[in-house]
Amino acid sequence: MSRTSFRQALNDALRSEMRRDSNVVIIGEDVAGGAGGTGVDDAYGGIMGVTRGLVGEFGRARVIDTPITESAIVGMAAGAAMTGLRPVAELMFVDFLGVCLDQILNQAAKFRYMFGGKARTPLVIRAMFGAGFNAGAQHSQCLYSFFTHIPGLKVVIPSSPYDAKGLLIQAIRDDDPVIFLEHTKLYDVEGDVPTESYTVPFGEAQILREGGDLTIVALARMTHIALEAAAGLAENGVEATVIDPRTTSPLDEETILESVAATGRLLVVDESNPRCSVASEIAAVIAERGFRDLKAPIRRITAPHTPVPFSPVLENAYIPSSAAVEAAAMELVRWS
Amino acid sequence: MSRTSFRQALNDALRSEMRRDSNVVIIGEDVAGGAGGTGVDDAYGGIMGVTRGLVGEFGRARVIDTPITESAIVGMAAGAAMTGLRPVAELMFVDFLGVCLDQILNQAAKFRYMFGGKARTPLVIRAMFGAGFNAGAQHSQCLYSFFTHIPGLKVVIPSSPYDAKGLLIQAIRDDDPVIFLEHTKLYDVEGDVPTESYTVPFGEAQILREGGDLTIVALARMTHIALEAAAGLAENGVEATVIDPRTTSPLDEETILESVAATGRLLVVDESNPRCSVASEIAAVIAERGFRDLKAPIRRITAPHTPVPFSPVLENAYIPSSAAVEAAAMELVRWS
Amino acid sequence: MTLDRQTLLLAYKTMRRIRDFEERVNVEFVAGNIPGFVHLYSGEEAIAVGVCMHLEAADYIGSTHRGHGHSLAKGCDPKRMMLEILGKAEGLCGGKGGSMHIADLQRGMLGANAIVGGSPPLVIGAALTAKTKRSDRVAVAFTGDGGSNQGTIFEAMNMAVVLQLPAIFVVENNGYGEGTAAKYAVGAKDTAQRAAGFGMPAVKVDGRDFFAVYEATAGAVDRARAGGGPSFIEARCARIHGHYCGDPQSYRSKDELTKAREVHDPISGFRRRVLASGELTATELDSIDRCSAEEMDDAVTTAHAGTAPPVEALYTDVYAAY
Amino acid sequence: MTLDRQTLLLAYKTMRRIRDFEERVNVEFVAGNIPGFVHLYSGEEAIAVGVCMHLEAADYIGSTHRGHGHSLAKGCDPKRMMLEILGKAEGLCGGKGGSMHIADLQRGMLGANAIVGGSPPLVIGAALTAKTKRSDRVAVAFTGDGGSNQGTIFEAMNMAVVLQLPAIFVVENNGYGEGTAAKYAVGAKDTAQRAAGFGMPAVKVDGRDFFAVYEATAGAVDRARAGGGPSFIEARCARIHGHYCGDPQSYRSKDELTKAREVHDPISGFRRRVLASGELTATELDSIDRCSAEEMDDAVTTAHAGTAPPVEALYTDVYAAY
Ligand SMILES: Cc1ncc(C[n+]2csc(CCOP(=O)(O)OP(=O)(O)O)c2C)c(N)n1
Ligand SMILES: Cc1ncc(C[n+]2csc(CCOP(=O)(O)OP(=O)(O)O)c2C)c(N)n1
Ligand SMILES: [Mg+2]
Ligand SMILES: [Mg+2]
Repeated sequence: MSRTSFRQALNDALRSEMRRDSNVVIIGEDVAGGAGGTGVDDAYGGIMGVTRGLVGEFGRARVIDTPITESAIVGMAAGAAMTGLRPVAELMFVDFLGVCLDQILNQAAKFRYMFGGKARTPLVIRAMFGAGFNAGAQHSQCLYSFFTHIPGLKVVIPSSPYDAKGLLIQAIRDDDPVIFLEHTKLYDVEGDVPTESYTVPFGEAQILREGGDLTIVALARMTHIALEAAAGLAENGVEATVIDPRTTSPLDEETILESVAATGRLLVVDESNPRCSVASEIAAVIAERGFRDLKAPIRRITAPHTPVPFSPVLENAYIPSSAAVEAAAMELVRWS
Repeated sequence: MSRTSFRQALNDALRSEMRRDSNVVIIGEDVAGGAGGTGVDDAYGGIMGVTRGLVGEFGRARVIDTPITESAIVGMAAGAAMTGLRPVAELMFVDFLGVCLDQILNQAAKFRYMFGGKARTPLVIRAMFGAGFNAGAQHSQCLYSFFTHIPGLKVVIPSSPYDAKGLLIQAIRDDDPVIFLEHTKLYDVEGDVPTESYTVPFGEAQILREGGDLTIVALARMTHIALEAAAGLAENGVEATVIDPRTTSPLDEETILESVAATGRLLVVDESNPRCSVASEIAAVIAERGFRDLKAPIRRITAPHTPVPFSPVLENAYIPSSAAVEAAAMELVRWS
Repeated sequence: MTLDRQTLLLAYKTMRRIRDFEERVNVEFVAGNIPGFVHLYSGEEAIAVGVCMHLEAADYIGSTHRGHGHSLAKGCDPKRMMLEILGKAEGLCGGKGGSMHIADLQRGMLGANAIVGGSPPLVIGAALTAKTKRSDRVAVAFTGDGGSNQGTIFEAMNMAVVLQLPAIFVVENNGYGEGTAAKYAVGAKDTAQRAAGFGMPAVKVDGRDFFAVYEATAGAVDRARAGGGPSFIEARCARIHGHYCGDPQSYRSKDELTKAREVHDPISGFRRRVLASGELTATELDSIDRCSAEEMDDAVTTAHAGTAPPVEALYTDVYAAY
Repeated sequence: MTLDRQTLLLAYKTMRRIRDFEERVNVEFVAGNIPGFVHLYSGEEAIAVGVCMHLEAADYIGSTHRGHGHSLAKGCDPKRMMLEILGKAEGLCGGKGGSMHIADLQRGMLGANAIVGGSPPLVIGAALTAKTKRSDRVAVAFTGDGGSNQGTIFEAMNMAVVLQLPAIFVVENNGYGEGTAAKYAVGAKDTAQRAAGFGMPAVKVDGRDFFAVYEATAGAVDRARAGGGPSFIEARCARIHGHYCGDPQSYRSKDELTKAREVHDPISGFRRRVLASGELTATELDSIDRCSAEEMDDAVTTAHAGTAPPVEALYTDVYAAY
C-alpha cells in the first residue's frame, strides 16, 4: 500500500503485466516519448505520462511509437491480438475514435462471434476522455455510450487509482477487446494502491457510500461529484447510496437493483450527452426490472445535448455539478 | 396520390428537390450507376436503385460517382455544405460509418456550435440499415443510437413511403446535418404517395394505431412488426396504441407521454442492440417524465447484445418478432 | 521462369479447385440455396494461387468480400467453406459468418472482410506479431482496385514501412469496384507507382498469368522473411462474373464480358502454356479436372446435408448482457 | 523571383503580425490567462503568408490545430482571434471554439481543426462548391508532416484528382508531430514524391523562404483557377516553440532549438534578404515592427476587456433536445 496517483497506478499496471507476459506490447503515438528526434528518449512517456519509463525497461520493440494514423494503430493492434500478442493500444483522446471506429466496431469487436468462436482478440484500447480542460468540442467528449452499445466489447471506466490499476491488469488478461477509459481530470487524483499486482473483476459495481434515502449511480469523475453531493445531502439529513458501476459492459445491474429496492429512488449522474447514454441505459434497466420498488421518477443528471464549449464559464455550466445533483436528489426525496 | 414504393418515394424526393434547387447535388459510390466503364450509364442507379434516372436528368456534375473512400465522401459533402451546396451523400450501408465517423461526429455535427453559430452545414447523409438480408455482421446493423447521441445532428428513420418522401424533402431543406436512414427491408414496401412535393416536419411522432391498453413505440421496420402484434393483441381483446417517432433527434417526447398518460403501459420495440439504444432513451424519458402515469414496468423488446449472425435461423431469432412483442404486451397488461 | 512439375500440378489443381468451387456457388446461388450475397473470384485465380503457393500454413493472409479464392489457396477445406456459405453449423464459422466472413485461423486465414479496406491494418498486426516473436512468418493483405484508394490501406502501408514489417500488399485490379472503373476511381493510373511513393518496392504484374504472379511474390516473400520489410504488388485481371451473383453488369460492354471469359481466363491460359511447353500432359490436367469436379460435388452434397445452427448459438461466442 | 514593393511590404507585415500575435499568446498563456492549450505557429510564417497572399477573401482554406498563422494570413482580425483564444463572447466563435477552432467563414477560413487530418476532406468539399458553381475560387488544405500520413488526406488527394478539383494540399513539415520526428513517421522520406504518385503536380520547397513558397503557390493557384486540378506542396520549416505552449521539448537537442530560433527564422531571413537587395529599407521594416507591436498590444488589451459569454450561450447554436 502506498499513496499513488491514478496516472502512476496505470503505469504500475502496464509495467507489471509487461514483466509477467512478454506478449504484452504498447502501441501508440509518443508512447515511448517520440522517436527519431535529436533529443532524449521517453521525453513524454505518452502525452499524459502514463507510459513513462516503460521504453527504458522494455525497449522499442515492445513500446512502439507510431505515425498519427489511428486506423492503422487500432487495426494493427487488433491483428496482432488475433495472432498471439496482447497489445495495449493508446488512442490518446477518445474523440479520435472518429478516425478508427471501423477497426473497433466492425473488426475487433466482431471477430469472436462472426468467426464462430474461433478468434480471440485480447486487445486493450486506452483513451482519455471528459471535459474540464477547456480543450474544446473535439477533445472533451465521453463517447462511452458508443462502446457500451457495441456487442463484443468490454468497457471499463475507473474512478480511483486502486480500480485503475486492478481493472487495467484485468483488462490486459481478458481475451476480449476491452475499451479502457481514463478521465483527464483524474490522472492526478491520489489514493492507496497495493504495490503488488492484483485484479478488479469486470461487472462488479462498487458501493462508495451507503444511505437509505436514494441511490445515486455515477461513473469516473462523476463519482466524485456524486460523493460531494451526498455529503451536502447528509447535512440536510438525506442519506444517499453512491454506486460506481466501474464497467458499463458488462454492467452490474444487480447491485443497482438491490440498492433501489432499499431506497426506492434512483438518480444517475453521467457527464456525457443525454440521448442514448449510459444514464439512459441504467434508467431503462431499473424502469424495467426495478419498477415495483420505485417511489419516484428516475432522474438523469447529464451534460446538455450540445457539443462541449470552450469558454470556461460555458464548460463549467456544461459539466454536471454537485449542486445540480443535490437539487435533483432533494426533489426525488420530496416527490409525492 | 399513387401507389409508390419506398424506393421510388425517395427517388421522387431527390428529383423534385434537385429540380427546385440547383445547389442540391448527390455524392456517393455508384450513385450515377458507376463511371468509366465500357457499358451503359446509370447501370445501378445507386446500389439499391434509389438514385436511378437522376444522372440522366441532372448530369454527372450533380450526380457524382466517387471512389470507395467514405471519409472523403462525407468530408467533401460537409465542406461543400459549409460553402453553399446542399449535398446528399450516400453512405450505402450505415455500417460503413466506421470508416468516416470523424467527419460526422467531430466535423459536420459540431461546426454550427463550435464556430459560434456562424456555420451552416445543410448536409444529408443517406444510408441503409437493418437486418433481414442475411448480409452478416458488417452489413446489418442499425447504429442510429450513435447518431441520436451526437448533438448537432438530426436523425430521420422513416417507416412508410409517404414519410420517406416528405421527410427526405424536409431533410434536404434543413440547415443542419441530417442522418437519413432507410431500412433495407422497406425499399419494396408500397403506399399512397402524393405526386407533388410536400414535407413532413421533424420531431412529430405519428400515431399509427390507437388503443387504450398499452403504448407501443417502434421505428422503421419495427413499426410493421408492432402493428402485426397489435392486430394479434386485438384478437385477445387488448388494444394497443402504436407510435412511430419518425425522427429520434429531435424526439417527440410529448406524443409518447400523452399516450402513456392514457394507457399507463409502455413497450418499446427496437431492432438495434439494447445497451444505450433508442429504446433505452425512450424508456428513460418516460421513467423520468411519465412516472406518475405508469401502471407497469417499461419493457424493451430489442435484438440481443450480440452481432448480427449470418445463418437465417439465427438471424430470424435475432430480429424482434411480433410474437415476442405480443407476449411482452400481454405480460404488461396482466402485470400487477 | 521454369517450375518443377509438382509446383505446376499444384498450381493448376488449386486454380481449378477455386474455379469449380465458385461455379458451384453460382449454381447454388441461382438455385436460391445461398442466403445473403456472394462475390465470385472466377477469373482471378492466378493471383490467390500465385501468391499463396509461397506461404506456409503459419503465414497469414487478410482477405476481402471476394474471399473464397484466397481461402482455398491458403488451404481452407472446401467442404467447410461450402457449409459456411450455406449457413450450416458445421461451417468454418458455425454458420455465423457466411461468404463474406470466412476465416480459418489455424491456417492463417484472418478472415474475409466485408469492409472495403478493412484487412490491411489487421494484416500489418499479424506482421507485427511475426516481427515481435522473431518468427520468419509473413502476412499478405489482399485488396481490390476499389479498396486500394481507402485511407486504411495507405495508413497500413506507411506503418509497415516505418516499422519494417514483413507484410505484402497485393492489389487485385480487376478493373472495377462495383460498377465504377478503376481507371476512373484511381487518380494515380498506376497503384504500384503510388505505393512505391510510400517507400517500399512495388511491382505491377499480369494477374492472369500465374507465372508472373508467382515470380513477383517470390521476391516479396523472401524480402519479408529476411527482415527486408514490406512490398507491394498490383496484379491486373478480369472479373468473369458480376460484382455480386446476379449483377446484370450493364456497365460493362458485351465485348468486354466475352473477352473476360474467353481471352483473359487465367486457367485456360495456364493450360495452353504448360501443354505447349510439354511441361504437363493433357491427361494429367484432365484427371485434375475430374478430381476437382468430384471434390466439389462432394462439397455441395455435404453442405446440403449440413445442419442448421441451434438457436442457442445466437447467444454464444460473445459476452452477452442479455 | 522579384516582387513589387507593395507585395514585399505586405508579406513582411503579415509575417511580423503572425509572429507578434503568437509571442503575445505565449506570454498570455504563461501568465495563465489562456484556457486549454495552444499551438504556436512561430517559425512557420513564410508558409501561411506565401500561400495566402495568392488567395482572395472568397477563396477557402482549411487549417490545423496550429491555425493562428493561417487565420491571420487569410485576413482574420487579430482582436477577435485573441478574444476567442481568451474565451470571450466577442471572439470569432463567441468563445465556444477557442484556439483550436478559430473559424471565419466570411473570409473563407473554414476552421482550425483539432483532429489531425480533419481538414483535407472538408477542403475538397469547398473546392467542389467552387467547381459546381463554376466560380474560379480555390481551396487550400494545410496539414502537418504528422497529419500527412493520415488516411483522410490520401483519400482527399485521390478524390481531388478524380474530380479534378481546384484544391491545393500544403504540408507544413516542421520536422515533428508532437515528439515524433517526420523522418521516423513518414515512411516515404519525401511527401511530395508520395503525393505525385497520386497523380498531381507536387513540389518541395524551403518553407522558411517566403519567396520559394510564394513562387510554388503561384503555379498551383493558377492551375487550380484554370481548371487544371489539384496540386501538392511540401514546405519544410522549423518549429520555434514546443508542440504546445509549455512543451519542454526534451526530444529535441539544445542545438536544434537554438538553430530553429537563430538560423531558420523566416522573418529575419526575409529581412536580411530584402535589405541586402535594397528592395526595402530598415526604416520601412522597423515602422512595420512598431505598428505590429502596437496592434498586438491593442489586441491583448481588447481581449482582456472582453466579456465572458452568457451562460445561456451554452444552449444556443445547436438543436438541443434538453
Ligand atoms: C467501407 C466500404 N465501402 C463500401 C462497401 C461496398 N462495397 C462492397 S465491395 C465494393 C467494391 C470493391 O471493389 P474492389 O475493391 O475493386 O474489389 P472487387 O469487388 O473488385 O473484388 C464496394 C463498394 C463496403 N463493403 N465497405
Ligand atoms: C486524429 C488525431 N490524432 C492525434 C491527435 C493529437 N495531436 C494533436 S497535434 C498532433 C501532432 C500533429 O503533428 P503535425 O501534423 O506535424 O502538425 P504540427 O503539430 O507539427 O504542426 C497530434 C498527434 C489529434 N489531435 N487528432
Ligand atoms: Mg475491383
Ligand atoms: Mg509537424
